[in-house]
Amino acid sequence: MTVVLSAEKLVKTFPGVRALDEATLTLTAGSVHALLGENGAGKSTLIKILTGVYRPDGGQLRLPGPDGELRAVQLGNPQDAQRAGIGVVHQERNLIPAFSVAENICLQHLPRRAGLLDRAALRTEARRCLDLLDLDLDPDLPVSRLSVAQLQLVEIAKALSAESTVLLLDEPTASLTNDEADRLYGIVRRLSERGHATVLVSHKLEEVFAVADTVTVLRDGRSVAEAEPLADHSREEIVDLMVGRAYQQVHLAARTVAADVEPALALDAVATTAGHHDVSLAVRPGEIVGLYGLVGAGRSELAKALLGLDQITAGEVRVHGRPARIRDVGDALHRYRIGYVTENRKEEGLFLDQTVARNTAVTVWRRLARLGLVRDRAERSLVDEYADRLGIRLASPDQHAGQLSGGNQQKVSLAKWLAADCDVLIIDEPTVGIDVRTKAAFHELIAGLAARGMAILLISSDLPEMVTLADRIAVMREFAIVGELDNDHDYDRMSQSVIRFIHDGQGVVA
Amino acid sequence: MKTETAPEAPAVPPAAEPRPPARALPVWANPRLGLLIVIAVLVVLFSSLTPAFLDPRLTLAPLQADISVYVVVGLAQLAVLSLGHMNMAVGRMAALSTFAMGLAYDRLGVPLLVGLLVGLAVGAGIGALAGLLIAKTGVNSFVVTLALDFGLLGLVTILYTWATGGVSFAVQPSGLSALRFDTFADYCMGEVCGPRIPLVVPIAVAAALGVGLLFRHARLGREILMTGSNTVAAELSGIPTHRRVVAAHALSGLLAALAGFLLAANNGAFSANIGESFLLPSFLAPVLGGTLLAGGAVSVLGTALGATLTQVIYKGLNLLQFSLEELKLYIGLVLLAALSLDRLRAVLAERRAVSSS
Amino acid sequence: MSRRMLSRIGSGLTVVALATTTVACTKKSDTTDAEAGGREPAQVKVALVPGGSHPYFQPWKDAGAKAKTELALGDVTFNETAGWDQTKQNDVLKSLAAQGYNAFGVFGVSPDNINSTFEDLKRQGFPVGSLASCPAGANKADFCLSTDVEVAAYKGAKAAIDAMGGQGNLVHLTGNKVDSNTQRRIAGVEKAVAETGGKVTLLQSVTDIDKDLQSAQRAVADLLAAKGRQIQAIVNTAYNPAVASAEGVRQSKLPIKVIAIDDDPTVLDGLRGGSVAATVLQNPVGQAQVGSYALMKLSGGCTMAEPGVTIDSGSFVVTTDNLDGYEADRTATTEALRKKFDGDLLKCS
Amino acid sequence: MRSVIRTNEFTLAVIAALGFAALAVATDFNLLTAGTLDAFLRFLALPIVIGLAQMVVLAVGQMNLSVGVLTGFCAVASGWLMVDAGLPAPVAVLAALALGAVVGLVNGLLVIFTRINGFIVTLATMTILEGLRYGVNGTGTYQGYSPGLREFGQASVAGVPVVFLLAVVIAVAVALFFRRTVPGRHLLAFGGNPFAARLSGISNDRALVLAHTLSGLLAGFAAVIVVAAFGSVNASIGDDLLLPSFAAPIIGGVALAGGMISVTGTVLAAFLVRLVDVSQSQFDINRRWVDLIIGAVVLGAVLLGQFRDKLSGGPR
Repeated sequence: MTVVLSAEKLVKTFPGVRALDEATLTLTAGSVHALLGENGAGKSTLIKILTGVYRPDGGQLRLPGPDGELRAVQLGNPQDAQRAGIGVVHQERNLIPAFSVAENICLQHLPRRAGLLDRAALRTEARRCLDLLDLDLDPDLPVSRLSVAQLQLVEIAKALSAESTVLLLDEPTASLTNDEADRLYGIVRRLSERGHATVLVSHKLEEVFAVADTVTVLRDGRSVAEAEPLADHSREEIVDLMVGRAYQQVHLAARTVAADVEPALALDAVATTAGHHDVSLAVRPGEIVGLYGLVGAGRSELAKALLGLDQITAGEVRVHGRPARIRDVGDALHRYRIGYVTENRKEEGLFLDQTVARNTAVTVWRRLARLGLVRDRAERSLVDEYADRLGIRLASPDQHAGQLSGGNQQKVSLAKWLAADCDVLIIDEPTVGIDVRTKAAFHELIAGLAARGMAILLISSDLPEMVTLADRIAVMREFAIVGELDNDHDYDRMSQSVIRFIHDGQGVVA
Repeated sequence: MKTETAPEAPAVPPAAEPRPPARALPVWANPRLGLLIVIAVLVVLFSSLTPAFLDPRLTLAPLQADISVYVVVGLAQLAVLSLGHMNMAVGRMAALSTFAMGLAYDRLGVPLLVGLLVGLAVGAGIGALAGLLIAKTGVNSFVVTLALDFGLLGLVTILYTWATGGVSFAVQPSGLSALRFDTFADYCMGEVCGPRIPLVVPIAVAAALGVGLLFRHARLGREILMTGSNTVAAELSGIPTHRRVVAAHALSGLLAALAGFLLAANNGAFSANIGESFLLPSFLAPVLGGTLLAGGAVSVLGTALGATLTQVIYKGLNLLQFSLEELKLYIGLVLLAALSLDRLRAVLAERRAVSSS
Repeated sequence: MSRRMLSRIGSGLTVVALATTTVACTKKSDTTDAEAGGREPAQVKVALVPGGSHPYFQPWKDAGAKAKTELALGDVTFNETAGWDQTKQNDVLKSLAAQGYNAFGVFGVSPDNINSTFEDLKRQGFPVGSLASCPAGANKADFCLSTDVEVAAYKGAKAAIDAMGGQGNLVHLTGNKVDSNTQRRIAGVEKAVAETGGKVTLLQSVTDIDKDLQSAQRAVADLLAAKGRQIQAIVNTAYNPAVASAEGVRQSKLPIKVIAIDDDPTVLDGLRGGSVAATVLQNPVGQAQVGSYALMKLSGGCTMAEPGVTIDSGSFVVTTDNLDGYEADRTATTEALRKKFDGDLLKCS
Repeated sequence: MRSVIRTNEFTLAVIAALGFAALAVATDFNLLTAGTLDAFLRFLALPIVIGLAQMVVLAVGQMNLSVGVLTGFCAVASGWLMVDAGLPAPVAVLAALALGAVVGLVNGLLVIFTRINGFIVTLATMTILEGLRYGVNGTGTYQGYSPGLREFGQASVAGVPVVFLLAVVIAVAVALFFRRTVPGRHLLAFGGNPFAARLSGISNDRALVLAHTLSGLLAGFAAVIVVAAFGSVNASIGDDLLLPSFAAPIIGGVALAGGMISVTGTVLAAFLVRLVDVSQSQFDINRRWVDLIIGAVVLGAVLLGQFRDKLSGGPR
């Protein structure tokens, strides 16, 4: 098998931390290579070195020359990497909204003729890249009109436009539905059949096992497994490699919820301006109700409607038995004690340029204030308390939230709701982009909150997580609840029932 | 906080993530201190070049009065910079408010304080209107306040023509001339008199302290900052962001009105041209003081120092008798130098913080 | 926390700064204003301060320098950095006072506000002359030596009416509408038009076009486009409209007589070239020379016989006929003005 | 077709056409006479070019507060070259353009080297330029320079002033630059998503410098129009240009955040503002009402755009 990229003993040091410590990655033509590791294990750093964003402090990168012999190369900037045939799809969207599909695909090397943009060549080139993906898209369409899945595919087309032999995909399915993800991986497989080498970075191990053939596992900047065939490992072994200790499935304390208790939050045939209809749900104190569904099924939208961001047009919402009219988030929080932990912590959950203290206390200033003034000491003791309870690792409460790691950020975004003393907590995708170990801690945390009497509505696309945590699972499809199941924590049986609900009727959901 | 209801902290294994350095910057890295040093250097430079710079009656007292005006002007801009917004109509808001004050003194003969309050209310009202337009329509604050500026430019002169037939009210409410001419040195207790500080200075100091308190400790101010930092997150944290936007703009209008009043007191007349020269200084003071245009963070002390710096430069160059073109040239160059120095300091501080961890 | 420490340092330094100004703690009785008078000419330092940069004031520079040597004054300075901003002008005046200038000839940026500035200067014992413009209402300066703008505008309008042959439509172009001087100019033009008994109509008074040349040019072009053929003459009482209308009329080739203002080289060129029918001159040189002289006398102990008196510094209509002789007229007027001060305006013991 | 009707440009074009027709009728078709139309278009040239000068920096999410004063400075400088230095007109014209571009370049370099917001940088350079503009000739006015240049400024082709045609050519060139040239696309890409642009090999610094230089160059063109068409220049030129420079692109639908421009919209918006201006002199309206009206038009145009976006479910 031909090696198309060999990264040997890469070292990269940042002030105070050794992000890569002699990490090694070898890619062969036609392989789908999984790059796994916990958050902070060095995956992003490695990708940034491969794409010319960072320069390594040690080790070398070797790529095949024209004769096929591997030669050491220096990638000074992203363009060098592209010229060397390494294409990348970053986690963040990197398209220009006002530009056409064709221009976005060819942005790195816009074809010109007589000094002007050569539109014909542009279209031809874009067509070629789209054809590689068997994608039927109008190259002249502005990307602002595309769906999320289409955007992702355009990103891949863009990465391929530079005649890439190596394609790096960083969490490509984070915002895709299962069907869309399947389609994407179909394309990845076809690309590998044509000899492209693909590196897949994903937290979704199910996907990894379904698509990849070889694997490199990073831990603390070192490669603890190097280009091993994935088939040789079980899921558990891989997790062990990533975590570095025998990983055990968390066993959460069993909770019993009295059925006759008045629900903390009850929805009765609710319809909203966001498009929901016939939504009935009840969450009792101490209960975790899962709200499962595909991306776009209307789950986060329901949460936002409950917070007053959309209007409720029919049906009734009751909080602790009394009809509730929630006009805005302030109402939800201060009158009804409903909190919402958002799925987009960076965009919607946190104030990245503010201190952790303010991020935590933002919901309780009303309570902390005396004569409209907030005492710093009260705020600080609040932060200390929650940092302690949630295990947030802080240098100081005055640290900016943006400086924290992903897991700690998620905890801060949860902390403000705990501080606000909520009875009902809607938690939206709590563990997206969070590594296995922190994920387990989060599950314990959520179960612990329920055990303390909080009513929790858990929104998640992660079925194993749902089966682990929820007492009941409501399934949402096309902005309506299509079924509800009591969870017996048997993954196979539960997942089958859930999937049946989801694909009931028309089958595929857009 | 009912700690007894808290669940036990779950055992969370330590995360193996790179931890960014804590923010422990050296003292010199503080932008306020840098400004203070620049001001001190300039004061020493100017007073050695022209001793008249230290003349307490003719230079220092008027300088303090000018600084007072421009500190409040800077704060008026800072109030919306906290949101990451701009108020292009800051001068015209001041003009409209001082018109209201003048009208109140002239037609109703109200006492000084009442007229001031009327003007402040008008300023807050017009600011709130701008805020409301921005919050309701989601249109960029620059555009809304620019359009408002155009509109008020016409309105203010139309109003003055209607009310006075000229550009200013001929009225002098009692107490205005004291604000204008007197310093505390004119008020004595027995043999002991106050310092030679104009009477307008405490008004500006009070405004600065009030705004500082608001943004540092008050819930309202903090919520405005959070709205500026991340509007969506603020809204989802239960902050009524629309009302905070309105409040910040109303505060901006209120402070613009106060600045207009201080200027009217310094000039001795309520006239249409008040506020014409507010726009650029209103940005310079906060920006020199380290307030970003991006929102989410403000520095009141920095704004006060920024206003001081610009006025010291202006006063010093004025005393050195530069001709018009040299004056403009040097003001621009000194500003660029001050801004670049501040940048250099920030870069050095960042480097130092990284390497010391 | 270094932040807290810093805020302490900051407040500490502020206190120190405030304290330094406290050092010279004074009592109310100490602040009685210094008495004007008793200064020798060599001790008199005159500051001539226009409202901002404007061609009209440029003769002040030379006239001031000349007054300095002729009268053996301590110093005469010319400072145009006020930039048409009353606040800045006040600041400039205070700066000049701090540098030892002790007699002021000021063109107030805002005629409506300038009285409070004059009072301010007089409180400090400085003689003050309001030059080239009088405050609105009662004059609080020692004297006002200025063109009577109403008379000048009247003369300009008269010249225009003459140039257009005594009948037709007249347009008046001027500056800031909400300015008492502009109002007086409009009154002067209206008076001249009224005297024709309906033979001449004042078609329009266009205001607010003196701020910048391009606006004036645009306004003139639009005016000519809209009403060019109805207009027989344009009288200007501001600089930029004068430049713009001379050029605009020349370009449009319409038979319109343009009456300009002042004797800036561009205006004189227009007069010679025929695009300007006449111009109304004022007497900036006389204002600066006689103003400096009066200020010197006031510093020396004289007082005004009638404080706040207004003296017309003269205005002259210049056409191609008297283009060569007008300077002599102006010098004569200046000499007469000075005599008038010596004769009955000043009271010297 | 529907997508055309939905655009901001279409709305503006309709309003402009209706406004023009209404004004023509209201003035008994005086507006359509050669002289009036000539003045209308001649003085439309400057707002178009100055609006474009602001638009090119808005394209990368920056602002240039110095455009107006820079125009004045270049105009006075070229006046000095012709009158005081006695150089021929073509040299003066080229010098004005070069001067504009150089000052723009300096603005751009200052922005990238100091990393200070362009708004603040150009605010400082504006003050400096004010000093320079005055320093050239004090309060004096340059007039009577190169007859050839002034003839060029006065000339018309088929009743359309040449300077207006020049402005249109400049507008077409700017449009072409942004639509059809690679650097133009790079600027827009940078304005739309700086990080993505950088990953695609577009130098952020180069885009910023290019945008500011272009803005300066266009200010230089504006100066040439002033010098040629209006026949006299002095240090007051440019004081009245800053706000119109923002009004045109903003009414024209250019996003302040960058990444989205509209040359047609900017031109149409300048046309609209000019229409307000002309009706002021046609009907002898107090100039102060004009400011009020322009303020209302700016706000109205933006609100209309917002409303239309909501209706068509376009960009958030």
